[in-house]
This record gives sequence, C-alpha cells and structure tokens, in this order.
Amino acid sequence: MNNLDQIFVYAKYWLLSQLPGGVQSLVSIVLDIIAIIAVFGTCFALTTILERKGLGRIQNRYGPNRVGPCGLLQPMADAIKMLTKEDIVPFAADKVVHYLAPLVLTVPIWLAFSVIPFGREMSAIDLDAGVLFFFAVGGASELAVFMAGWSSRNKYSLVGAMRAIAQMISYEVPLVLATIPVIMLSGSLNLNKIVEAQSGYAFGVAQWNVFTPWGFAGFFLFLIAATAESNRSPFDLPEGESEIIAGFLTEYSGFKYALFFLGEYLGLFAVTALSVTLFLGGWHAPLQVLEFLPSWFCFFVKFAAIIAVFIWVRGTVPRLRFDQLLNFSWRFLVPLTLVNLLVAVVWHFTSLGAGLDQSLRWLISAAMIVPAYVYFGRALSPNRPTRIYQYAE
Amino acid sequence: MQTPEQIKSLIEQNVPGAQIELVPNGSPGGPASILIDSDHALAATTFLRDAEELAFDFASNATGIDWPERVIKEKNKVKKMVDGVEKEVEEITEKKTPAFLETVYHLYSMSLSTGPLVLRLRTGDRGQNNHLPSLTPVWRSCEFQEREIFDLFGIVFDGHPDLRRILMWDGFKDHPMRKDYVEPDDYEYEPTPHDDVLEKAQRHYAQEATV
Amino acid sequence: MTALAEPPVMHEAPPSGTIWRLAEDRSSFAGPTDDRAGGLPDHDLLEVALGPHHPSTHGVFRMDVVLDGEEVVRLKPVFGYLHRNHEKIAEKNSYLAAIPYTDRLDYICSMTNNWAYVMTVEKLTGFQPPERAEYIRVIVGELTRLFNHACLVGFLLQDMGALGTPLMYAFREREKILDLFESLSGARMMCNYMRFGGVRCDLPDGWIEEAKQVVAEFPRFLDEFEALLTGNEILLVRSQGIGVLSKELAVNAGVTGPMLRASGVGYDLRKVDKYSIYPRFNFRIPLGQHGDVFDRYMIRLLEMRESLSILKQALDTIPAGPIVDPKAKQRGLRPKAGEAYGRIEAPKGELGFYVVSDGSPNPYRFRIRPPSLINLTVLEDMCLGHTIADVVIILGSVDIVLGEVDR
Amino acid sequence: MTDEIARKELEKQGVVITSMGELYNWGRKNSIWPLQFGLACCAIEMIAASMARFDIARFGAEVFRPSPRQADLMIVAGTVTKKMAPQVVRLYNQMPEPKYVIAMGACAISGGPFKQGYNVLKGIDRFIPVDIFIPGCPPRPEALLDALMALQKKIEGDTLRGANRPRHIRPDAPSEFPIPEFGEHDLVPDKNPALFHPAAVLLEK
Amino acid sequence: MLGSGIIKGMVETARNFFGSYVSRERLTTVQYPEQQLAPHENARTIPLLVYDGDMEHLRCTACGICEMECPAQCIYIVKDTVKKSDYLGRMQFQPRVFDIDISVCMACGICAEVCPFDSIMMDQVFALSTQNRFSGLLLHKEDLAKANGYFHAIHPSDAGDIDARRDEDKRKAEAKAKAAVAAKAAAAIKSSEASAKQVEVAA
Amino acid sequence: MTPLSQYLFLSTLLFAIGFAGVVTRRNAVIVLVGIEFMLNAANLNFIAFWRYGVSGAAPTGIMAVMFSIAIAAAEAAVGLALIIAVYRHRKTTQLEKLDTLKG
Amino acid sequence: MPNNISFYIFAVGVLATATAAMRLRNPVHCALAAAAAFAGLAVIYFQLDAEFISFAQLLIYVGAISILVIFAVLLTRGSDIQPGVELASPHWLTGLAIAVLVAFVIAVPVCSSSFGEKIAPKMTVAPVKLIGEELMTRYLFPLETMGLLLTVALIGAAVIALREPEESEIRNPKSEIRKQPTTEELVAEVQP
Repeated sequence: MNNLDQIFVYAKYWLLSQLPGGVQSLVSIVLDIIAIIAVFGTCFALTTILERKGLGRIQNRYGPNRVGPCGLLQPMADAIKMLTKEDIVPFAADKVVHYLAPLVLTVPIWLAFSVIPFGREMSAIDLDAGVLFFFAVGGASELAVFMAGWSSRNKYSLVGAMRAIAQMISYEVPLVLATIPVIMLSGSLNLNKIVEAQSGYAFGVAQWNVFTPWGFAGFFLFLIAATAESNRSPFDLPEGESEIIAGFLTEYSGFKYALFFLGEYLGLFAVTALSVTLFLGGWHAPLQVLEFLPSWFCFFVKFAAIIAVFIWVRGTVPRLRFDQLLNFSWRFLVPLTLVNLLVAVVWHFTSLGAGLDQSLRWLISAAMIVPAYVYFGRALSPNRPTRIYQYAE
Repeated sequence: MQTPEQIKSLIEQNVPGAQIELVPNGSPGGPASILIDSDHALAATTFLRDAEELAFDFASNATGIDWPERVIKEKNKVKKMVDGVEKEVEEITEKKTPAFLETVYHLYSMSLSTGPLVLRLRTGDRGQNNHLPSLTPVWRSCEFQEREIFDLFGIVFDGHPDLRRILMWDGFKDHPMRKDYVEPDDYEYEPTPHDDVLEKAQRHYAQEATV
Repeated sequence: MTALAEPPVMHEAPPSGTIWRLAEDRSSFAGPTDDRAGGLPDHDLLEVALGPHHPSTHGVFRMDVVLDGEEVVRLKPVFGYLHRNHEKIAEKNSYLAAIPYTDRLDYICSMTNNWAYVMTVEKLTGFQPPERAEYIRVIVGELTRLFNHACLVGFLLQDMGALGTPLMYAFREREKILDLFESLSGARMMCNYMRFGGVRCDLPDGWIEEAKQVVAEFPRFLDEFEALLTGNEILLVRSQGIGVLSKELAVNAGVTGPMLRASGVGYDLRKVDKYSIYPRFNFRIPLGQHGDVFDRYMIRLLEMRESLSILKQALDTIPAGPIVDPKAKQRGLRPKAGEAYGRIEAPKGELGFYVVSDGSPNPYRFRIRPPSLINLTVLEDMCLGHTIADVVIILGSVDIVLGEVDR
Repeated sequence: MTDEIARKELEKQGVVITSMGELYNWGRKNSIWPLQFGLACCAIEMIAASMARFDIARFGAEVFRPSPRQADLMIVAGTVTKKMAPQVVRLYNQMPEPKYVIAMGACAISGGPFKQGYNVLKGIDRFIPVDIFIPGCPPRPEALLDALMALQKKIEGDTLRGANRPRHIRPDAPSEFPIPEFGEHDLVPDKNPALFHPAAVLLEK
Repeated sequence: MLGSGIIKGMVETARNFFGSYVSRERLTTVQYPEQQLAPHENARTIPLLVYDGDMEHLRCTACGICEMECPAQCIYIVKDTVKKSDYLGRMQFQPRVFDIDISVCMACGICAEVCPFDSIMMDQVFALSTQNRFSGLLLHKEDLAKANGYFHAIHPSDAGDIDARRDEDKRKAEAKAKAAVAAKAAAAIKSSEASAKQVEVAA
Repeated sequence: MTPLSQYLFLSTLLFAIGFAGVVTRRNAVIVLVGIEFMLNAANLNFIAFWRYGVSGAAPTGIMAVMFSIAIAAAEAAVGLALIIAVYRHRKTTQLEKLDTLKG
Repeated sequence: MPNNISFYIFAVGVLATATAAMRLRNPVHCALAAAAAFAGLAVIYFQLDAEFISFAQLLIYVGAISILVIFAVLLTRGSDIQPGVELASPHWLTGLAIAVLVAFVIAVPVCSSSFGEKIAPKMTVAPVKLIGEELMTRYLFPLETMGLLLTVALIGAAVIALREPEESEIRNPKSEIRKQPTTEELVAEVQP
C-alpha cells in the first residue's frame, strides 16, 4: 500500500541515485518540472475533451466522439491544428507586447503548481510562505491580460482586458479573505503544514476544514471567487462572446491563442488544487476505511470532482452583468468572508477549553453566518417583488 | 367603426380647408381609402389620432406605391349611328394618368379595436416635386417605414427626424422599387438562360466584345 | 442577485373592458433627440459598431452605439444587410410564386408567413377556405408559435451567456415540431404549405395522433424550462427592470405582438380581428405590467401554454372535408384591380401583407409589414442609459429575424 | 494493397500516422472550428446542425468562434447581399491560414432564389475562394455534416509538396482578397476576375 | 433564498446529464453518417424526372409549365424536334435539354405541383455537396431522370396513386382505341357493305 | 556566494536610474515610477544588510522593507489619484505645465 | 557558482528594464518594463533568503502598483505619446549629470568599504514565523499605524480620484426628449 502511495517518490529517488551527485539537485528540479508539466498538460487535454463531452451530455448530445477512441484524441488534433495555424499579428498592434502576453500568462502559472502538495511527500518545493507565493505568481496573469488587450489595438480587446483586470482585482480580495481563516487556524502559510493540520479522523470521517462551519462557508466562498478569478461562467465577462466578441483574445490566433487557452485552464487547475489543499484535506482520504488509497489518487479525485462542478455550473447559468459582478464581490462576497473570519475566530476560541458542546459551537457559527448570508443576499437586490401576470380575455 | 365617408366628413368638419377624396377599392369588400392633400395631412392625421370617437392610435403599415405615367385604354361599348343604322361599336378611349408617387398608411385603433382606415398621400410628380409631410411626429411607427419609402421610392418626407437611406448603402443612387429601375447587369448568364436573360446576355457579350 | 425565492406567481384577473387607455401626457412618443450637432457630453465617449457580424445581433444587423463609459447614450440601428428584395421579386413573379418567398421572410416561422399572404390574396379575390383548411392553418400556426417562442427564449439566454443549454433544449423540442411539419409539407423550415383558399395537401395518416403526442409532451418541457430558467437569480437580475417600454410609446410606435402585451396592452389580433376560426377556441392573452425584458420573456412562456390549449382544442375537433376552396385558382391567378391588406398575429407580432392588383398576373405592389422592423423602432428608447450587455439582451427580447427586418 | 487495408483498419482506431504530412492533415481535418457567423435562413439550419439532434460536435467542430482570428472554417450560411459582401470578404481576410469556406445553401452559391434581386450578390465565390458548395434551400443539417466530411476528405487528400498542394502553402497564392467597395449602383468591382471563372455560356434556344 | 434558483437549474441540467445515459429522449442525437433518420414520405429536396421503363420513356413532354412557374427560374427546357409516342400512344415532344440549376433551386415543389404529366417530382437526396460550382450543380436530363421504381421507393403512396391513375387512363385509352378501331372496322365494313349495295344498285 | 558589495552596487545604480528618471522625465506617472525605483533601491540595501548581518538576529531589515512596501503602495495610490485628478482639470500630465497651484 | 551567475543575470535584467522604464517613449511600455524590473528585484530578494519579502514584492509591486500605474497611464492617455511632444524635461542634461554624480558619490564609499569581502552567514531560522511574531510583539504599534495609514490612503485616493459632478456640462439625452406637438400647435403650424 505504502509502495503504491509513494511510487512516484521512490521512482524519482531511484532515478536520482543512478546519477552522479553533482547534478542530482538539478535533475531533481528538472524532474519535478517535467512531472508537473506532464501531469497538468494531460489534465488540460483531458479537461477540454471531457468538458466538451460533459456539456454535450448536459445538452442531450454526445459531444466529440469521432477522433480516436471515444473522441479522446480530439485535443491532440486541436493542438496540431493550433500549432500549425498562421500566427496573425494585427498591423497596428504593439508587436513585442502582443508576443509577450501569452508567455507572461502561461509561465508564472506553472510556478504556482510547485507549492501544491499532490500527495504525501509530493510537492515540488516546500516553501514556508507557500500560500503567499501562490497568490504572488497569480498576480502576473492580470498583467498578461492587460498586455494582450492593450497591445491588440482593438476596442473589444481593450474593453475585455479592462473588465478582466477589474474582475481579477475585485475577486482576489474575497479569495484571499476566504483563505485567511485556514491560515489562521492551521497557523502556517506552508501548504504542507495546512494539509498536515487536516489529518486525523473523528468517527471514521476525516477532519477537513470543510467539515467545520467556517470551512464550509469558506469553501463555497472560495470556489465562487475562484470561478471569477479564472474567468469561468457565470463570471466569464472578459470573454463574453455575446457582448465583446472574444474579449482580450479577439486578435489572437494560432499558437498564441492556444497558450492563452492553456493559461486559463492552468489557472483554473491551480485554484482548484489550492481549494482542495485548503479545504478538502489535500491528499487525505475522506474516510478512515479508504486510507489504503494512494494519497495522490485521493487528491486527483477531489480535484476532478471540483472541475466537474465547474463544468456543470458552466452548462447551467447565464452570465452576470459587469456592475453586478463587481457588486457581487464587494457587497456580498467580501462582507461574508469577513463574517466568516469572525466565525473562525469564535470557533477557535470556543474550542480552547471553553468546554462547549460541539453542536452548540455549530449553532453559534450558523447563527452568525446564515443571517449574514440572508441579509447580504437581500441587500444585493432590494425591492424585487414577486411578479403577477394577468390575462386579458 | 365609421365608414370612410363619415370619417371624411368628420375631418372636413374639424380640419378646415382639408381636401379629401375617396379612392375606391376594386377588391371584394375592400374598404375605400381616403386621399388627403399633403398640406393638411399633418393636421388631419393628428385629428384622427386624438379624436375621442376615432382614436386611430396605431399606424400599422406605411408604404409607397410608384405610379409612372400610364395610358389606360378603356373599351367602351357606344351606340353610334353608323350609316344610318344604330350599331354598338367598341370605342377605345385612351386616358393618360400623370405620374406620381403615393404613400399608403393603414390606421387602426387599439383602444377601440377598430380599423383599418386606409390613408393615402400623393406627390405632385416623380421628379423634383416628390415631397410629402412626414407622419412620424404623429406616429413613431412611421419612422423606419418612411425612411424605407425614401430609400426605395425616393419620396422626401419633410419633418422626418432622421431621413437617411435605410436598406441600401449611403452612396447608392437609385430608388430600386420604382417601376423604371434598371438592375445592374451582373449575372454570369449561366446556367439559367431564360429568354429575357438570354437576350440580356447577348447584349452584354456583344458589348464586352466591343470593349 | 435577488432575494426572490419563488418563481413569479401567475394570477388571473377578470377581463377588463378596454384594451388600453391613452395617458394624458403624450410627451414620450417622439424618439430620443437626434443631435449630431452636439448635445452629447463630450468626455470619454466611445463609439462602437456592434455588427454586422457580431455574435449577438441575431444575424446581420448593426447597431452604432455611443457609450459614455459603459452607458449607452446613443444607439442607431443600421439595416439592410439582408435586404433581399422580396417585394421587387414578388412584383415580377406570379401570385403563386410569391408563396415560397414568404417562407423566407421570417425564416423561423414560415407557416404563419404563408398564412398572412394567402389570407391577403383571399381578401383580394374572395376565396373562402374550407373548414378543415382553417383548422389545419390554426394548428400549424400555433405549432409555429410554440417553437418560435421556445427558440427565442433560448436565443435570449444565449445572449445572456448561458452557453447554449436552454437553446439546445428549445431546439430539441423544435425538432419534434419540425418533424411534424416535414411529414406534413415535405420541408423542415420552408414549408410552402398554404395555398389560396386552402392548403396544399391533406394531413397524412396518423399525423393528428403524432401532433397530439407532441402537444401532450410539451408542457413537461415547459416545466423543465421554467425550472431551469425562471427562478434563476442571474436571469432575474439581468432582465428585471431592463429595457422598460411604456404602454403609450409602445402603441404609438406600432409595437405589436408579445412585446406589446408585455407592456400591458391586450391587443392580440386573434382576439381583435377574429380572423380564421380563432373565436371558436378558448384561450387567454397574458399581459405584463412592467414592460421589461423579464416580462417579455414571461409573456412568451405563458403564451406557449395558451397555444397548447388552442392546439388541444383544435386537434380534438378538426373536422373532415375538403382542404381547398373549389373556386380557388392557384396558377395564373389574375385578381381584379384592387387592393387588400391582411394581417395576422404572427409569433413576432402583427405580420401584414398589402397587395395591390392591377388585373395582371403579377401583383402591382407587394408590401410586407414586418413586425420585427417596426418593433425595433423603440430599440434606442429602451436601451438608453443601459450598458452594452443590456443592449444585447434587450435586442434579444425584441425577437427579430433579419430576413423579415430587411426583407 | 493489403498494406492500405491494414492501415485503414488501424486508422479506425485513430492512431496510425505514417508521416508528418499526414499528421498535419489529420490534425487539420479533425479540428475544424467554424466562425460563428450566420447570414440568413441557412444559419438556422447551421445552428440546428450544432444542436442535439445532429450534433456537429461529434466531428470536433462545435467550437464556434466569434472572432475570425481563431476560426478555420467560414460557413457562408445564407444570402450575401451586396451591402454585406465587403464585410464577408473582410472577415475572410481576417482569418488565419489554413482557412476553408463552405458556401451553404443556394443563396450563398449563386444568389439562389434571390438571384433576381438588385441587392443580392450572385454567389460568394465572386470574391472569396469556396471549397465546398452545398445546394439546397436551406440544406438539411445532415447536408452540412456531409459537406463537413467532404471537406475533411479534401483536407486529407492534400499533399504538402508538388504542384497541387493546397493554396495556403503556396507562396504565390494570395491569402487575402480585395474588398469590394460600394459604388453608385453596384459593388465596385462586382466580382474578382482573378478568382471567378464562370463556365462557358450556354447560349442556345 | 439566494442561490435556490441556480441550484434548481443545476438539478435540471444534472437530470439531463444522467438522463442521457439511460433515456433516448435525453440523448436525441442521430449520428449522421452511420445512423440516419427514416425520411418522411413527403420530404422533398430537389426535383427529379420520372421515366417508365427506360430513359427513352420520360414522362416529360417539354411543355414548359414548370419552367414558367418556377419562382426561382432554375429550370431550362429545350424541346426535341421529333415526337415520340407516350404511354397513351399520343405523339408528344420530349425534352432535348432539361437542366435544373440546383444552385438556384429552392426546393419549393411548385414544379411538381403544376406538372400535368406527373413527370417532375421531388427527390429526397440531400448529400449533394460538391467542390465544383458550375458543372457540379447544373443537373442535366440524365442526372435528373429516375426510374419509376425509384419514385415508388421514396414516395410510395403518391406513386401508387399516380400509377393507378395512369393505368386507368391507359386502360381507358386502350379501350377507346379499341373501340375506335372497332368502330372504324365497323364503319369500314359498313361502308364496304354500302358501297357493295351501291354497286348492286348500280348494277 | 555573491559579495555584499555587488548588491550595494546594484542598489546604487537602480537608485541613480530612478533618480535620473525623476529629474529628466516630464510625465508625472513615469516620475512616480522613478520614485518607486528609488524606494526599491533602498529596500534592496535593507535586505542585503540584514542578510549579511548577524545570523539569528531580529529581522529588522525585513521589517523595514515590509513597512516600506506598504508605504509605497499607499504612496502610489494617493500619488496616482492626484495625477488623475490634476489631469481632469488640466488635461495634461506634463510636470512643467503644472506649475501653478490654482486648479 | 550558479547563485552568482543568476545574480548577475537578474541584476543586469533589473538594470536594463529599469533603464527602459525610464527611457521608453510610450508610457505603457514604461509601466510594463517597470513591472519586469520589480519582478526581477523580487527574484534577487528570494536569492537573499527573504522569501516573504520577495513574494510580498511580487504581490504588491507587480500585482498592484504596476496595474495602478497602467490604469493611470491609460486614464491620462493622449498627453504624452504624440510625436511632437518632447519626452524629456527641458533641463534633462542637468538632471542626468546630477544623477551620475549621485551614483558616483554613493559608489565611492561602497568601493572603499570592506563589504566586498563580507560573506553571508548560514541561515538557521525560517523567517516567516519569526516575522509574524515580531509583527505582533515588537512592531505592533508600527503595524497598527501602517494599517491606519493604508486605510487613510485608500479612502483618500478614492476621494481624490472620484469624478467631480459636472452637472452643468452633461446634458442627459434622456431629459432632452422633444415635446410632442399638440393638435393645436400642429394646426397652427400648418395654417399660418
């Protein structure tokens, strides 16, 4: 069991042991990079095809199923086509910036994966300030989006870029605020330590953060903010097709467009992986009886589940308007995450020898978060009475 | 609903000076239409809209008709003395109608559920004298339809807030719905050579050969 | 986001006597001032041309929009990108040859277009369609209304960014109805089915049963559709209070169809003109109170339920008999000189045909009164003060088809 | 010959590719993203083809891109009017190579029933090169799928060297075409003579 | 409560997602090249010309009504110079050229409706895509002519009705012809008798 | 290991570049960026001296830089807001044109 | 030594991008180059084992300040990129001379000091926890002050940047709807 769990770690060390000592550290880094690129590159390919197939099923049809077995080679065909497609740089465009934008988007995103623990002993670097690092490298994507939109010299691109930046900045606040309770109660910015803090089982069920009131609320707030942060429906305004063509991507073609596509999905994967780590116990198995499962398997199951929810939401909801989107962040998510912070504090101090019953703690927390939810929800759109329709005979 | 005759007299009572003519309709049961002189059209239509008993608040349809100069041949059977004997002889009288453009409005009343009242306005001729008052100030629904008439028939509506071409591009010179409009010759003449197309093709290729 | 918990409650009111009443203040009829010579704030104005190739303009339609920040301060629709000269072509061809062209006007609802045209020619000639033909016309007309409204709601949601799921569901139902049309007339979209004084061919065997089944299954689809959409907070917040159209302006601007009724005017030609055999059926006209995008959406959903009720009645009571007036002539029709204006309640509003005959085998003047074009008159009035994202859904809620707008 | 059959069999599994050129063609043919662009009636059938009953997604072609920069295929679905024609050409010019055009429906091919109209372009092939023509008014959605497969077959048959290699890898062939302008009575020019070669005229009767 | 509407919608989409694995109603795709919907009997795409027996017996008489009535003007007919006998034995022209430009045809079916000879009918093929704009889409007589058997296969009840009518006509015509022959014969006999009588009288 | 002096040289040059930008550029926004460079040069010194200082001592250098970054953020926000406000009135960000205190 | 080499690479990168930020013509390019310079500095901080500061630098300078600068540039666009407008201030030569002088003045003592030989000691403490503890104990008062400062700055910036109401200038097109003529007026117009 343990062998299967650590199979990749053992494989890496075996490989390193075959090499001379001088290059070992370098090769170790290279191996980590290759592993991350291979795994998440495959994830990207799989997600695109499974998303298309899943949306198809939601919409009563098959989705791509003719290229390769069950259509699974579809992403490969897409990749070949994208790579060989003519790369158009608009005449008026700022050539250098236009060229750099996809790189600035894609490269830092890969860095974000280096701090995520994908399994027991399986994180590329064990940074002390891992969470901070994660958000820091995420900051580059805003710049990249701006570069893309501005350099294209296209009204739609610029409007899309401005929307994207405003949206990313507004949703970074609730995203970070939703993370803070976890950091507070785990006492660390180190993602490995955060996973560590969620180990252990009570009555056979894992003690993940999501099973606490603040974690539960925080998880959903985090997911909503993450949806917006990664420009997914219903917050996909920067690329809102029905309004501004393809947003900041309007003037991109071929390989550069593919890079943006890749960057967006990687961003989605990164926040998803972070949410798994922060709230869903990282690589821990959900039940004690399932502990025999390899840790990385548990991680990727949770990961896939959240991605599936993203796809599901995308297949269901329409898009918000821009001012509503910002209102939703500032008037709903931010206050709620602040309330949630308070809940976490209360939860923390009631556990410190206050001798309170577990159910009472839950009750107190719920009494704080639920009214806040209802209040801020109502405040978002006051005066919307139920409509009555009459008939003329 | 009032008959066109009643409406005619109502307008004449309320809009002094309006000259109204009834135009008969040949279709079975079709209502006659009223023809208003363009000087009093705005006042008369505003009256039609605002009068309590008429309340034509809804101008459903506005369109133009092109009447080029036509010679109407009428066959009349006339009794004539031919060689001292009374005989029935067919005599062909030629009636020339002058060319004009016409707009037709179909008015309804939504509040009274009545209609239609067919209203006509005529221009003096098809050339310079092609102005008519715009009814857009009375009914907004005429806005685009009058622009369309301007575009396709070339009737100029005085008082229209935004009289531009609507269907054709701005630099276009003709009025294609007029009866004498000549289409651009841009067929490839293949593979549907109907008689008229054939003729046109022969002319076209002859022309091309000379160029 | 809204706190609205339950979907809007429907409620019946006793029939009111008047359809609508003109308010005393008539200042709102004239459109927004067209002031190219200044009048707009001069700071930070952005001019955007939406279209003619734009994903949300439902075809080839352009809107020249002037934005102040995100707010629309001027919007001028530009037409003509699909001007296919229907009227000119019809004036060159025979009366019969115009029927297939009417299919292509509002290319979603070919049946009702056919109907309006043949009705006009019937007025011109005095042909009287037999009873069975009238029933068939009502049935296909209401089926057309069903899928037109379903598709419109789908397209509207597409404009709101719903990735096509509602549209897919709508088209799933549309295919069922198109199957009925194909087995009846031979074509899915361009049915070319009606003829002067009747219809072209009789119902095939078993058609009524199939239609009954489709009609019986349709309410379930509507329920699912409403579960998917009507309570959705994003839809509510995107559509309520957006693109408000007042009663007075709607009437003065000649707006018709569901859009007019969403503004609270109960003017439905099926009730007003009592054409065909509609007086025999029991149905109601849903009315909105706010005249916004949400009301237009709801009115269409409610109208579909009324159409279903008409369909049930018609399918149950359709008599046997001839399907075309024996006096009617299709080929080489030469009506006496005269003119006729016929109009029906097409799914998009009042579709009228105005045909002038001079006794020759082709119409002297052939005019189509397109509901879509005239409903667009108030587009700018509805859009001012809203953002581009709203403009898109306001346009979607008007329900235009460019084939009909530009003809 | 047996080789051929064996390869066909393996290709059914979707794996066997023998040369770079074939890989290139395979990628191109299986990932045709259409431009989200509808003109008239046929656009509705095009939408219907992407809907559940016909599901163009099975061929990997449901990714309707709103921006021409990311599209491979332009489905000219519906009547191209003279007022619209410059836009269509402009959109085509904005698409990156390799790009394909399907003229869907009678109107797009030749003006169709509206050929007699004064504002109707008599076929989009007067201004841009068309790969596949689908007759019908409107063609059934299956006909569009059929045309898509015909296009795939055409791509498959492309050789990357030689005289009959596709247009987009021939340096002398243009990838952009002149955009007509609005004249006083008609488009100027009314066709691209370098592109449009009507067949011999049939002048008898 | 905020979010309930969205959750309701998500339940709906989830039902469709899982339903697509169990119910045909929620997976309506017909996988086109392999699976095809059975065409409706009335379905029509482009016209065809029916012949009985072989190509020499086209029902078309080149009367030109369809050419005249076609709204899109896509039919082009040139009459042959020689007459052939039709199924009733009457001498009729046949078309020498019968072209339909399906790049213009709008499949309205008016030609089939107005044809007095049951000759032009509507086909059901739709997979007509071609790379060739001119030669691929101008269908000649040879492409359009289809055997009556084919017509039976696609429009069985229509074809049955038409055949029955034509058989009836044929029978009537034959009967008429027979009667005419008989009458002629009788008349001939009579006249010969009469002439014989005359001869007798003269004699 | 890089000697401390290299960091100090880097810091010096960065400071000089920032300074040169501040005194030579006319666009107020760019001048602000130059000021940020000068601040960053100071930060680099703090970090370098802290790193090369006594091991295990209190992280004074880090603390100073943290506060410096926070103040830089505040400065950038207020400064840019001011520039925008001035631009609204004067339609320029050219510094030498902004020489009067009148609005 | 890899550390040394990478230091020089990044140092040169920082200097180059910083120079670009000060020299380029288009202010948007300047802002982007500045962002790159800030990011390079973050890497140098990371090499100095100040990972917390490095990430903070990335988060604040690249993620926030650069974006702010870009927004400011776009909001004040049009004032600087016209070809006719002089890029540098009139006294740029004097300024440049002073800058060189400053650099020289600072560089001289650095050269003459003994810092060149100074080698960093081995790190023993992971500083993030330490930073947190220090912030909450010794630096509590500065922390609170900083929080206050940031709040005030934020509010202040928002207030300054808020668009002043210009009611007198903006004519709302909606309020300008023409009055509908009454019947009497129309009749009067038609019949003078």
